[in-house]
Amino acid sequence: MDFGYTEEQQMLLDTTRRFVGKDYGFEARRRIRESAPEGFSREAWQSLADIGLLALNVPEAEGGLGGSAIDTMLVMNAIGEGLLLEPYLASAVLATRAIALLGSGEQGAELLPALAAGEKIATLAHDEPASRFDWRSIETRAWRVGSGYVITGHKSVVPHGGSADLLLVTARLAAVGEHGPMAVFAVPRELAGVKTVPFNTIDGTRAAEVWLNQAFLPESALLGNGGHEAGDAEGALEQIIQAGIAAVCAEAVGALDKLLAATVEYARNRKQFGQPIGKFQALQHRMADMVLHIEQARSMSFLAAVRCADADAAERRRALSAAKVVVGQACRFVGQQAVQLHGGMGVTDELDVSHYFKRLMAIELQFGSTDTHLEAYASQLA
Amino acid sequence: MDFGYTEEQQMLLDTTRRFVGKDYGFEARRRIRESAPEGFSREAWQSLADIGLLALNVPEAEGGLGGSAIDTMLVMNAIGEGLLLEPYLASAVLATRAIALLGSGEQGAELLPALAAGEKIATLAHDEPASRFDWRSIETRAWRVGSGYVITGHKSVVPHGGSADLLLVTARLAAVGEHGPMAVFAVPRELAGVKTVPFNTIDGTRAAEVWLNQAFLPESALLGNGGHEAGDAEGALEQIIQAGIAAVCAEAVGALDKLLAATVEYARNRKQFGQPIGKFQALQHRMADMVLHIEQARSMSFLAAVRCADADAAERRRALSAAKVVVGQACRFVGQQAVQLHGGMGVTDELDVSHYFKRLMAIELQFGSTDTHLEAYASQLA
Amino acid sequence: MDLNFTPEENAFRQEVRDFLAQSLPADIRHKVINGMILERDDYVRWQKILHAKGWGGPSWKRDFGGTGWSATEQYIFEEEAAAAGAPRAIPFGLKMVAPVMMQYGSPGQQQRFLPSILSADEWWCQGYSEPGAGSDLASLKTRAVREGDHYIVNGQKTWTTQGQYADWMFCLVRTDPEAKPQRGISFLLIDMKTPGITVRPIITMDGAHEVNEVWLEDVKVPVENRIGEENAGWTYAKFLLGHERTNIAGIGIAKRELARLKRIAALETKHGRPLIKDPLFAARIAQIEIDLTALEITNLRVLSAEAAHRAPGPEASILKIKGTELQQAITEMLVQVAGPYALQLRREAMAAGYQGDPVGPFYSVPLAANYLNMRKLSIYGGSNEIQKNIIAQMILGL
Amino acid sequence: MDLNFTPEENAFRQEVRDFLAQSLPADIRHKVINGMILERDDYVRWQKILHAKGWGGPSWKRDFGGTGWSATEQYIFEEEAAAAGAPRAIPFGLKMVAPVMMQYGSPGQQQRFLPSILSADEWWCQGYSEPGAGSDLASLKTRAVREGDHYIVNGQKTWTTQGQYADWMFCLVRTDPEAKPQRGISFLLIDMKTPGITVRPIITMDGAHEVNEVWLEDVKVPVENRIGEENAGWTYAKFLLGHERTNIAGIGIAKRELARLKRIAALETKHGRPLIKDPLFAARIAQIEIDLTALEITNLRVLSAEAAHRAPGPEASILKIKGTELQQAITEMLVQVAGPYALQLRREAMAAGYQGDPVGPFYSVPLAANYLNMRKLSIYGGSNEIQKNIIAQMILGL
Repeated sequence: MDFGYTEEQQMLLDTTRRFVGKDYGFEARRRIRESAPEGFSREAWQSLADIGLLALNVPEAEGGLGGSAIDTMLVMNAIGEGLLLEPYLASAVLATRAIALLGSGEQGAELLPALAAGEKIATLAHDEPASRFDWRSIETRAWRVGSGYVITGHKSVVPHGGSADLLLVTARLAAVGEHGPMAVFAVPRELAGVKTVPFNTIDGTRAAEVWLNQAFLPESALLGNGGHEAGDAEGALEQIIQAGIAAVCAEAVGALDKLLAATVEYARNRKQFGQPIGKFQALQHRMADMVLHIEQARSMSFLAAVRCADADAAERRRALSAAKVVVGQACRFVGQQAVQLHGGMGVTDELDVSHYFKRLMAIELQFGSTDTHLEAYASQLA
Repeated sequence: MDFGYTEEQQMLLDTTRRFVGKDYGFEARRRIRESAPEGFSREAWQSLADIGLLALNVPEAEGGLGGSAIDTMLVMNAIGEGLLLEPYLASAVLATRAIALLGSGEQGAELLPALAAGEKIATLAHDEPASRFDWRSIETRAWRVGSGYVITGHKSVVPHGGSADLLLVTARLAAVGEHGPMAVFAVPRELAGVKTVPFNTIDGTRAAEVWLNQAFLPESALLGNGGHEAGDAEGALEQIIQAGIAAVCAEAVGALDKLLAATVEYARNRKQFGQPIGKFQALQHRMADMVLHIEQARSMSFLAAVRCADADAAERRRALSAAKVVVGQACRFVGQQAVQLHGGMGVTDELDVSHYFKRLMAIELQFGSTDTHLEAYASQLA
Repeated sequence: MDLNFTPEENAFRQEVRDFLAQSLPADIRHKVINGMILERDDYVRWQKILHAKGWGGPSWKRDFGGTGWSATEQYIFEEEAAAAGAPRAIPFGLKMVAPVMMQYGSPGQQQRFLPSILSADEWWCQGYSEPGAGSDLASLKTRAVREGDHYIVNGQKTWTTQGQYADWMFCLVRTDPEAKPQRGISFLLIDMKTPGITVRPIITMDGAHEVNEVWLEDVKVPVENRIGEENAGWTYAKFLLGHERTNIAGIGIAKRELARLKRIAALETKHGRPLIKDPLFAARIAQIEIDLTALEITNLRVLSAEAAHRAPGPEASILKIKGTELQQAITEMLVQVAGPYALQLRREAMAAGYQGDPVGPFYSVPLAANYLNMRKLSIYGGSNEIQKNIIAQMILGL
Repeated sequence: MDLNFTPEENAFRQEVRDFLAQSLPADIRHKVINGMILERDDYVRWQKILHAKGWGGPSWKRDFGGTGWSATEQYIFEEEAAAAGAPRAIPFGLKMVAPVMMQYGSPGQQQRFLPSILSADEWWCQGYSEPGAGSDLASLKTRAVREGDHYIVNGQKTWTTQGQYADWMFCLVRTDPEAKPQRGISFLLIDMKTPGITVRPIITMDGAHEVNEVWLEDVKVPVENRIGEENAGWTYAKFLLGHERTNIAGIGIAKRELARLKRIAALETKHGRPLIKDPLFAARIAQIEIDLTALEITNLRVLSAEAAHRAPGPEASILKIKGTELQQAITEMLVQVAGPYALQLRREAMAAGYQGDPVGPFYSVPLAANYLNMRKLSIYGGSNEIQKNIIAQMILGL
């Protein structure tokens, strides 16, 4: 039992926090959000590469840091504190892990160094209009044609899908309507037959709808080069999504901490009826409730990071769903109360409060809503 | 749209309140609860008969008052205020309505005047161990033998089952395991083959387990004398249970009002940290929340009383389930907070607070729990 | 006790419904029903249609050109209008300053201002809140100094909803800085074209420009544009706030939005089954619908008491709290119902006539923005915390 | 970061588990697991068994006859003991007054009192609360006046849990009525057999006699039975309260009770299906189990910080609030799970050896009583409202 970090981990956290503190203040973020055409800063992205953070999830064999889920947790904590707009989760966590986990040695060697260096951005294109919060339910289909595959489908709300050089598209290897094994293809965004429609999301970033219309892919685009058994990619994909859950839980904790701090600070300074509103007991208790939610969320973020590498799939599912529920409920409660306690100021674009609120709202919906995970957990009760 | 009462209704409410105020103070109630062998006062029961309240649900044709559900609501309001222990709901509402609705003219003429006069007490023996909160699911069976019926089954938690002269036992007219039409029999408690085991319930009253072991009943024991079509009694029974829901909703409102008043009074007088605890804003807001719950419950008690006579069965079900949900949630919240705000005193037997709390808890469970009705309502969403 | 409307009231409801079916422009209805952006012109156009019908002032007495409707008739009208997809009446003129003018204004003020409120020829905004005076309104600092037959007003107002459209502002100003906070306040009517007024947008988190800051720098206001007595403005201000809270339960709107939620929940599927048939989701919707049923009756009880000539009392606080909680709960569920598409925030696609590429089903477009926008409900019009103070103090006497 | 226990800790857990399996009397276990009534003798018997094993003082240092266990080992022990159905240690001697004696008591006091606490030969009760001093403990009024080598104590204490069994009471008294409330308090050890002490039962709403009033009338207490300095009692009192709150999360007990809930939910059926498979009911249980998982980790985090030699801080308030909320939530669900049979309140059937007619399944008998009894959790040990004050002030600095 040990809740401490290693010296290297503490350094990782400090490094990330330093970057956020120095280069990513709220005004810098606003400039990026309002002026960068992609909704994030390529310069900041390069800085993240330069300080090594994009290599965190790249295996050591590929020249990366081979970091653990705890390491990712720490970086995501700091990213949550700074509300980074860059595709760290999409590219440096999800896509990087997907390639590392599923890709062949050649694919890894080709793709991972470029991701680690910030030269390329990748994103997982997985959700679909009909899948709702059920990640297993996808209708995109790929089938063999000659020396490659033809792929057709519609991927929805793909994070940074308009900026990514590489879309990791999930599909079932079967005719439409049939239930084949799940596979992941590395699809260049510029490929013929691929159409992306980028749009703004609530958290200030951009996502895209992606249509694949009989796009042709060479054999080498299939991660693992077809070496996987049927259904193999499904298990790996579940683990990648679970790593994503652990990452957003950690990001949420960073944002929650900042949001509480901002609220307490505001309550200390804002005076009404002749005293700081932080002296009103009803508001004090509300903030105490925020503390309760956040500490429970922090605990579950730890559990998520530790368990997302667990070999026992059932235990992993339980832990990650439980974490998503507790963190999701904290996002809702703390977010809403922070806005409420800020009064009118809380709903403005001007203060950081609403931006934390919106990122927390997005996290609630990512990788399955709170109720989705509550039900998943409930169905496994014994 | 009119939320007022007629002059007669106001008199009915005043009369009942006067009785409660004069003869049923908290100390008088304690004496009854602790010393009366049946858990209620026969003397008080006779008083209720004398002031005409037991005749309220008896049709005018049988010499009764032929009161409406609104009239019953007002009486139950006052009964809730005074936490009456007597079997008013069991005998004067449920059993009386059952006989009036289902019984033949002869049965009505024989039984109702005795109930109205307080000479006999009756109770509905319906729930069973396996039925849980599903009132349609009963396993008691009756079948014809010669000039009468043999009945076998186990009725659970029958209110005042140990005191009632007459048990109105529901059964299916079919062999065990088969699903026959539902029927109601008037069964004398002292009949051979009937065993009752009385016990205390949380609200200070007594209920009983009732076992019927091949008890023989004459034909005249079947309410309606067999004149009903198959399934007839089921529809009537639903209406009787719905009248019961409306009645306990009204009783709850009476108890809730008193509980809030007691809490506010306590908060005004109890001093801690140099001031009345009612000056602490967190507690003020808690009491404001109690007000919100109670006013919503009052509204739904009105709706329940008005709709429980509605001809449209679907509308009736929706309204009564909705009422039970809102009232049940008020019972839980207001009850728990009243105890909490009273601190240690709230959990003692000495104050009336805990007795209101326990009656409200019982109401939550009567005629189906809050979740049962929430689900019933949800399944009819359209 | 009778929870049914009278035959006369039902006939009135039918008349309202028929009128709405005939007269509410389809494009406006479309925007309202689907949570899209309404423009200034939408509000004005609809008010003019109502005015032409003689229904411009549903809560006004006939003497002033109103309908003279009873509280119940007003309720029926609001419910039907909401259900049909009519825009909510912009309250600042019709429901806020007008009652104050009718009660406390001079005949000259009434003749000058009331007709153009009814006809929507002049748009009003509020000048109550200040950066330092939110819940604690009486601490306002905007100063008005009398100079001859004018006041010179200096200060800053905020949260001025749709102030960018306004022709006039009713404004609380401090005319006696020495008096106790509630004493030295006056109630002025200010022409927004007066030199020295600057309106600056406040962008809210849904990206909307709905509220504004209003800066007043040496703004000259004729003394004749003061309501009632100098330094007696707090009385008028409180009267206004009391009226503002009627109909704040928003039952009609909540019902319309709940219908939207159920409509979408019947279209979305989960494991091949309509979401509305999912036990947990259905239970959550049921809880909202049940609470709304209760609130509707509570609202009618308050109306009924008002009809018995009692002024709106602290019961209005109950309606405010529960009404806003329910409207917020519905927008929360609306976000849940659409799955990942609820993540989009595309104001351009919320405007009428958007022709761009679709992102998700049409109904998913405004859900997040609606949710974000509705966070204000529990803050404005007296925050829900203030309402609980009122209940504790005025109803419970604590 | 490592959420797993070390191999040594796992071996320790196994040792505890084996010992419990061998040594916990079946009759006691039966009562605990099923929520039945425990008698004084049950607690004493179990403490004597633990004492014989050398485990009488899990939180005590070896110097005083304790186990010298680390905070984690204590946690493991408590969790296993709860899971096995061991009675909760009666805290008044072991966990409350003993730490005070160890820290502030004289060697003579330590030698006189500590051994008989370990061996359960003397039973302690608390003399903190008074009718007028609940949350506001420092307003206590019980007076102690020095007369030679004695104090003469007059006053009234209340909420004295199991005071009817007690041989000794630790008692806060006012020795200087002139001083500020927190200054003039002393901490006395009082022999319950001293003339002038009357113990009167308080019956709680579940029908139990668990708490008492204690009346003190000219009770002579030797000065040597004062802990530490005169008028410095508030320091010792606060030290005691700080220790009282460790392990208050009650994770082990909550896990055991949750297991009971799930056991019953698997036996009860609804529409022919085990209740635990019902979507809405399962979601409600899942929410509790998930919150409990989170609290367990939060608890371990606090333990871990304590192991790093930090005293229990305001984090204990988090554990108190969430722990009691969860235990209460479980008893609420236990009432829901058994259907109408949860209405029974039959204390006679909750005692071991009850032979009367059955009313419902055996497990349904104590459910309501357990729920009623657990209402105290959010009130005692510093009400949850007080804990929130502490969080606001000590953690957030408000």
